[in-house]
Formats: sequence, structure tokens, C-alpha cells
Amino acid sequence: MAEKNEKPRTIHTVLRVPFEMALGPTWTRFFEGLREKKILGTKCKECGRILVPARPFCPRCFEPMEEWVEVAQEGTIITWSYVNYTYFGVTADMIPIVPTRIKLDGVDGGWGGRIGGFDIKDFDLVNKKVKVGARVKAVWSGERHGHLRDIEYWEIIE
Amino acid sequence: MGRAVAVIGTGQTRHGRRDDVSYPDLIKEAVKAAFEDAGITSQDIDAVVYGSMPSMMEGVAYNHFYFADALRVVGKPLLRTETCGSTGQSIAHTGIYWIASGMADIILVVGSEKQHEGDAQATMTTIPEAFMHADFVGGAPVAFSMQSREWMGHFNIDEDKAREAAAIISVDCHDGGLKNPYAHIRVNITKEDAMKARIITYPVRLLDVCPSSDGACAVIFASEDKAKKICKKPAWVKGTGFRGEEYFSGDSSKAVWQSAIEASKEAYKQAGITDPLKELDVAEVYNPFTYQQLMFLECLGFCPPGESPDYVVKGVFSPGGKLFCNPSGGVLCTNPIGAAGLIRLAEAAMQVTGKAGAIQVEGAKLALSHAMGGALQFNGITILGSEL
Amino acid sequence: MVEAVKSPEFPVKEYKTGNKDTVLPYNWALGPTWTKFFNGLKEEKILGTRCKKCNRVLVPARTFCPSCYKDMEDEEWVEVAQEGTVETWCLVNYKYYGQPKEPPYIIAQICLDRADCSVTHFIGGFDLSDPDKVREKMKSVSRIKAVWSKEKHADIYDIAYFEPV
Amino acid sequence: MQKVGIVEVAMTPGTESSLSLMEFTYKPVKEVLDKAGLRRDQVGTYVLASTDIMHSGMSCANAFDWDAAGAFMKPASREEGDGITAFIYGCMRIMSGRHDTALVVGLIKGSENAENDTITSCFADPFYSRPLGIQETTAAAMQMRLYLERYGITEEQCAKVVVKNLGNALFNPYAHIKKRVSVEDVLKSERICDPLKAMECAPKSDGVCAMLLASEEKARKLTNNPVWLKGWGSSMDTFYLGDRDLLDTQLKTAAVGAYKMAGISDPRKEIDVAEICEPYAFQELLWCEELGFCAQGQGGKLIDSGVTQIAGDLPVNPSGGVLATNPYVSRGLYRVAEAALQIRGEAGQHQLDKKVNTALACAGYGFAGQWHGVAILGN
Repeated sequence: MAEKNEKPRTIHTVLRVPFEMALGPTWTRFFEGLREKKILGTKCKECGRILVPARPFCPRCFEPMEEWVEVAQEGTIITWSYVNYTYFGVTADMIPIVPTRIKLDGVDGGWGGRIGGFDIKDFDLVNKKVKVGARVKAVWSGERHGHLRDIEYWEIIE
Repeated sequence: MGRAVAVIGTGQTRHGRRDDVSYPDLIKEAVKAAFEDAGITSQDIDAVVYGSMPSMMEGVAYNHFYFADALRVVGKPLLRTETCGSTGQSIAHTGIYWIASGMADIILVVGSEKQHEGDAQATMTTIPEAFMHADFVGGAPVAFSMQSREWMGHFNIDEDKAREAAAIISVDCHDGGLKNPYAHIRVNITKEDAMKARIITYPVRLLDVCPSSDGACAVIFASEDKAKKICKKPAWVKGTGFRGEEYFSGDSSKAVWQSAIEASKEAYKQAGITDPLKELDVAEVYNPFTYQQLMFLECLGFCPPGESPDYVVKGVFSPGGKLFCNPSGGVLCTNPIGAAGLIRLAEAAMQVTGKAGAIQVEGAKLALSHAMGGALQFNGITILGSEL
Repeated sequence: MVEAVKSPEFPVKEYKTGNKDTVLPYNWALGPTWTKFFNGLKEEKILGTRCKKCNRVLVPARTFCPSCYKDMEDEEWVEVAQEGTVETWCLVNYKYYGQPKEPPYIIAQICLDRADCSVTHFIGGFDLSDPDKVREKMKSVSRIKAVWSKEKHADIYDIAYFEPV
Repeated sequence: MQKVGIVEVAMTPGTESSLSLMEFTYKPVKEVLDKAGLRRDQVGTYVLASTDIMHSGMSCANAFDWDAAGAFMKPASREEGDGITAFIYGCMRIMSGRHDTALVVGLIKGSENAENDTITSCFADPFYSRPLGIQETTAAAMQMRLYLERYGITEEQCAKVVVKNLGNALFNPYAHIKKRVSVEDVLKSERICDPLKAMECAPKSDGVCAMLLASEEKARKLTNNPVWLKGWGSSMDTFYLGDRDLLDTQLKTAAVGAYKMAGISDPRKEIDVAEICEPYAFQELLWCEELGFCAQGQGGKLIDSGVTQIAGDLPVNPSGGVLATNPYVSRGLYRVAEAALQIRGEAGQHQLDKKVNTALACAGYGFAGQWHGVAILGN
């Protein structure tokens, strides 16, 4: 048995494993759309649902989703939260964040984004302005890279 | 389905921050306890099922290799099942199917997590799709807060009423944790404390959130013949259910959580349960967040949709209520993720066999255990009973 | 993972991809047995445990005997020899991300005297640059002994490598 | 015990794909469903095999894989392990009598992951084996040296496995590496981890394999040509290499279990073809011994005799095996699929020139083969 003076130790390390994912034709086209300030979805020929981000196939009907649709850049908040804590990879200067799920007009289902355009450090203000059911619209960033952050944030429309 | 299956023994580690032992030793602590509880040795075991959260959580991938000795599986078959947070239920299901299929008679099922070896929230950010989702999801609290908010919005639930109900759940669980010898969090709290605790991810406050725990749980399952031979009072598997939704969490409503509803329906059907609130004696519901438990009370059919806060405030799910939920303190007090769903099952088994000690629900005969996981995707259920 | 070798670039692809490196922190608990084992290395001692049931001495020390499943209390600490014989070895002569040091190096299984299993470690102390010469030399190597690092951190690298006797 | 039949299989080629992992997985699943004439929701249950650390950087792999596997709102599970474990779990779900069909999917895009050696070094414990550079290649190299020295197996004999398997792969449309090579070429390839040469190590491949299983009654309805599971055995070894005899692995235990269940007493005579998992060339010889195809230490003579050639008495890896195609997680399911295709007579250009009644498929993973599973299939 370990003697009393030998307090069990721990070893600290950071592990990094590299990966490189293929975006594939569907998501490549979706991200190219963002570069052109377009939000693209695909429509299922069986159930008629339009999903954003675009999908290669309908998860429910399991048929290819080949019909592309440019969807509205405005929608309604389904839900939101207020992130105010740090963890590995997220430092104090990166918070708070107001993540949200938005139902874009004409789209079935919701997709994610961040609320912005006002001082989100003020929680009471956030809680006053951001409501389930509130209307939002996309605000595009000046420089776009075919990346999700090409939409800088979603702005509340009064 | 197939052959009848029973739980003949359970074992848990002391859960908490376990820097005092290495990971394999933590596993062994639970395995040994389960053997002792069942009164058998590793020689009686036909096979082992193991599971944990993603390997990256502790930085050892395929850690069933590393744990082979601690799991007592050398020279025997092993399956490793993993379904994210619902792993604890899924590994139990693997063991149950294995015996029901006739391919084995006695199986050791082990789930574990040693969250203090890694950074749980950072690991969780590797679950959502890297280019579509990861940016918006800051670990589990955000996903669950978003879901709570969606639920309140959908049913137009008064925020203060939900807040009060969540606080009652928090108090009930923390009281349970104090009495449960294995629990991680042991604090005496009041409703007031819970309602005013620090905000983590609005509306979730500190006392609405589970801890990060180290711990393991082992459960031994046996076929009908073996169970009757070995065990005086086995806990019989009455029904199981498992369902999963789409990966992109926006694709289906999370306010009316279909996978939880359908998984429980499947289990109730097998168990011949038509009115769960009336027929179940106790439930171990997966509740990493108090608000989550509110939603589950509805999805699992314990009360009508949108009405769980009313029921909770009335004391229906509190000690002495019609269906006491989480006498063990639940995930809210103890959360070694890969083990957490199996701990629910072990606690349910202990309840229906009268082994739950200080947290025993008097005369419990039928118990539900549950776990959920994924990007708000998966729900698994196992119902145990004292009678075959 | 020791970053002795720079992360390789993925080959350039003709289709669109995204890089997603997983970088995560860990704090691994050694537990009392391995704490004692590694602290032993710091004092230039190689410690094993003897299972009181099967009588085998296992190195590194174990909290329980993997075959008898007996507890720590049933194990007896034993200092084993710093010399032993080579059971098998390989010469690593290629690079991959995450490897422990710059190749070439030899990894071997070594049976230390007084132990009933073999330990893994490096073999070194001679020129490894020519694989053919290494193979020729290793044919005649059977006995080897531990060479200790000057600076010790109570980890497995406290033994720098084993060298032919 | 309910009899289980393989109804249909589909797989992707092992070559690098530019599809996203989601699209890549969807295709063979859809193909299997279309072949069987089933809709996604008509399948009873799903079992996936994928591995967090070999999953393009996304953990909880089943979360991402759920959609493409077709498992939306179905009773389902996931094995974090070799694809052959998903196969047997799918079989067990049917044997339990609860489901009459099961769809099993093993998936990986090796091209998106770090090198296999980087990843397998993460299997090692963090204190001892990992800092000393133990991963699957170094463990295999030490196993090989022991094999050469203890039994006098020659490097030429090991190289012959590469010649045979890459040659067989020439006729397999799903193979990743197809090459006509000589023993000389193999021996001259770089000694990356002496005694292992570069050409003796499997590549890193992409690969999804989907397989539809059914109960006896249902299988007969869905196909005229079902292949039945006859036997299964699997076993796990102890962790530390130093605690094991690397030439006495748990494949023996696994094989004994599978043969017993299938009623096989003389595997060398009763098995018509074997698809086995040989990420390192010499392992095919060692595994053949442990499977009872020849006596201990006679693996070298076995390959010399030509028995394991595609036209031999007991062809081993007519598909080209793992040396040709190594989609790490799904490679075990590929073995089962290839064995099933041989029995059905649908293997195409690498179909054996004889009637195949009984086939063996096995898979192993972990350092020096810590875990092994063996399946026996029959017509």
C-alpha cells in the first residue's frame, strides 16, 4: 500500500488529434450559398418538408433531397439561451453568447445561430428583448468565407 | 421477447472526485461490488458489456482494452456499446438482448466515467457537427437550456411556476443525495436556495445542474433459470425501449420529445403498463437538469403535456407522492455520464428488491429507469419488477 | 501525447474540406499504486508487486493481480532487477504524429530478473541510424540493463532506455 | 434460438471519397434497403458500428450517424468497436425474437482521420504504454519478431501474404490497393518498423458496409438466397503486452466457441473459404494457425503450400483482405459481407471456382490482436 506521504498524483496533458472532413457536394453548395448571402435548403419530394441546412437526403423518408430552395432570411425564435461560463476552448472574452434556434419563414424545423446587434452583456436587456416567438433577421458579415459565421448574428426586428 | 432476463446483482463506486484511484481501479471497485452483491465470481460470467461516453472524454480511446483486466473479461466475449448520454441504458439493453437471444446466461454490464480526467464541456463540443452546429452549442447546459425554453414557449408555461417546480425537484433530489451512500453531491438546500442560485445558462441556475462525477456502476443480468437458482430476489426486466431522432436538433420539436414518448410507449407495451402514474411505484428519471425532469414527467406519460409544473408543485413526484421520482438524488446529484443511465437501472433494481436502504420506497414492486443522450436525440427506458 | 513530431499536413484535396482538430485537456489520476511505482523510478528503483495467490511478480506494480483479481492488500511490493533479457523488439524508423520521440528508436519487451512478465521500454545506447547494422547488432544482444535519466520527473522516462550489457 | 439469415449486403469501395461522411454512409444503406425492397421504417431494428476517435473529429458518433443509417425513431443501438460486433449484436436482436429484421452498418472515412498509428496510440494507457510508443504497428512488429524467431517463419513467407492478397484485390471492385507485386518488392519496401516492411502494413481506407439481417421466416420471404449464421465466438485478452504470450492469442478461444456452435470439428476440411483480418501480413499466417487451419508454427508452410491461394483448397482473403482495404472500424463487417457473397456465388470476379457451403469471417483489433471475433456462415 502507498505510504501516507505518497499522495496519489495526477498527470496533466493536452491531447490533439487532427482530422479533416470532406464537406461533400451538398454542404459545399450550402456554404457557397452563404458566401453569396443566400440561405439554401433542400426539399423532400416525399414529405415536402424543406430543411436547413441543406441535406443530401430526408432523415425520415430516406429519399435523396435534390430540390434546392433559397429560403427566407427572416424567422421566429423557437428558443434561446444565455451562455455565461467558460471551459477549455472558451475564454472569458468569448462570453456571453446568446445562442438561439430559429424557424425561418417557410422552412420546416429550426436551425442555430447567435443573437446580436445590441449589448448582450446586459442580461436583463437580453431577457427583455429576446423572446420565444420574436422575429429575427440575418445580419451578414462584411467579409464572407463560405462559413457558417458568414451570418454574423441574428438581429431582433421590433 | 425471447427468454426472461433478471438483474441479480448491482454494484456502484463511491461517486465524486476520484483522483485517489486510477481509472481501471475505479472500474474494479464497481465490478467487485456487483459480484459480492450477486454472490458469484467472475467464473460464473459468460460475457461482459462495457460502455462510457466518447473516448475523448478521458483521452483513452477504446478504453475497454485498457480495462480488460478490471472488467474481468480476459478469455471471455465483450461487446462495447455507446450511445452518448443514453449509454447506461443501451449497455443494459445489449446485456438483456444477449441473454434473451440465448447466446449467454449471465452477463456483467459495466458503465463508467471519470469526468475529472478530462474537460466534460469541452468534450461535449466535439459532439455537434463541426461546421454547422459546434459554434452555437456550448456544451450540455446550452442544449438543455434551449430545450427547456422551447418547452416553456411551446406550452406557454409561466416562467415563475416552472422555476418553482424546478426548485422543488432540486430540493427533493438533494435530500435524496444526502441519504444515498453512493451520491456525489451532499448538501442540504432549501427551495429558496434553488430559486436564487447563480445563473449558469438562463433559465438554468447552479442548483438545477448536475455535477461532473467520477464513478462506475456494474449490473449483473441472468437468464430466468440462472436467476432463480442464484438469486433469492431478482429484479425482472419487464420492458425496454429505445428511440432516436434526427442529428440536427432543429429537425423535430424538442418541446414534445418524440423519442422519449415512443421509447417509453414501447417499454410500457412490453410491461403491460397502461397507466404509468398509477402502476409504477418509483421512477429513476435521467435529470442532469431539473427542467429536463419536468419535461420527462410529461414525455414518460406521468402527467399531461405542459402540466408537469402543476403536478410537481402538488407533490405528486415528491416523497410520499403518487410516484416518487429519483429517490437516489438522480443525475442531479451524481453524474458519471457513461454510468449514469445504468445507475438509474441499478437503483430501480434495488428499489424493487427492497435493497435501497435509507432511500427505499416502501413496498416498491415496479420501477422505471431512464437515460437520454446525443444532440437532444436519444432516449432509453428499462422497466424492472419484483415479479416475473 | 508528446509532440516530438510536427502534425502532418493532410494531402491537398481536390474537394472542399474543413479542418477539425480535436484538442482536449486531461488530468489523469495515477492512483496510489502507480504513484508509488513512478516515485520509485525517481529513486532508481523498479518496483513490482507479488500476488500472494499465484506468486507472480508483475512489473509495473499492479493494484490487483489480473489473473487472480486479488486486491492490493494481497500484493507484496518487490524491487526487481534493473537487468534482464530481451524478449522481442522492433525498430521504429518512420514518422507519425504523436510518436514519443524522433525516430529511429527501438521499442522492446524486456524480462527483468525476478519478474514474471515483461516490461515495455526503449533499447538504446548505440548507433541506430543504419537499420541493417541495428539488426546485426541486436542478434548478439540478449542481456540489457536500465540507463537512468539524469533529470527525473517520476514518470516512465526516468529510465532513459535499456542498453546492452 | 431463432435462426438468423443475411439477406443483402452493400459496401463502398475502400478508395478515398469526396462525399461527406453523411452522404457516404447513406448510399450503401439505401442500396441495401432498395435491394431488399424495404422502406427504412419497415426495418425492425438498427445496429451501427462507428468509433468516436475514428469519426472525422466528431464524438458520440452515433448521434451524427443516426440519420444516414436510417435509424430515425427506430429501436437501435451502436457498437463502439469493430463492425463485426454490430453484426453479432444485430443477430442477437433477431434471435431474441423481438425483431424480425435488423440493419447493421459499419462506417468510417479513414481519409478524414489522422494516421492509424496516431489513433491507435490513444488506445494505450497514458502513463506507461503510450509514452513508450506502443500502438498497433509497434505491437504487431514485436509480435512478428517473436513469430519469426520462435517458429523460424521467414520474411519471404510473410511477404507472400502481401503478394497473394494484393493480387486477389485486383479482381475486387471494392478494394483500395490493387497491385501485382512480387515477394522481392515487399522485402525491398521500406523497413518502417523492423521487422515490418511498409508493404506489409494495411492502408487507411474509407468504407461503409451495410447488411440486412432477418429471422428465418422473414429471410426466406425477402431473398431466395439467404446465408445463415452458424456459429459465433469472441474473446478478449489481457491488456499489457508484457503479461501475454503474443503468439498465443484469444483468437483460439474465439474460434473454439464458433466451431462448437457451428458443429465444426475439422475446420481445415469443413471450411470452404475464410475472410480474416490481417492488417499486418504475418498475422494472416499466425491467425491461420490459431484458427486451426494448420498446426502451431506451420503458418509459413501453409502459405508455401498454396492452400490459401484463391484457387487453393482453403482460400484465405480472396477479396484481398485488410492489406488491400482497411476501413478500420468496418473492416470486420466487410469480412462477413465478403464471406456471405462467396456463399451466395455473388462475389463477382473474385468468386471462388468451387461450391462454397461454409465460410469463416473473423476480425480482431487492439494491440497484437487483443480482441477477436469469429463468425461461421453457411448456406
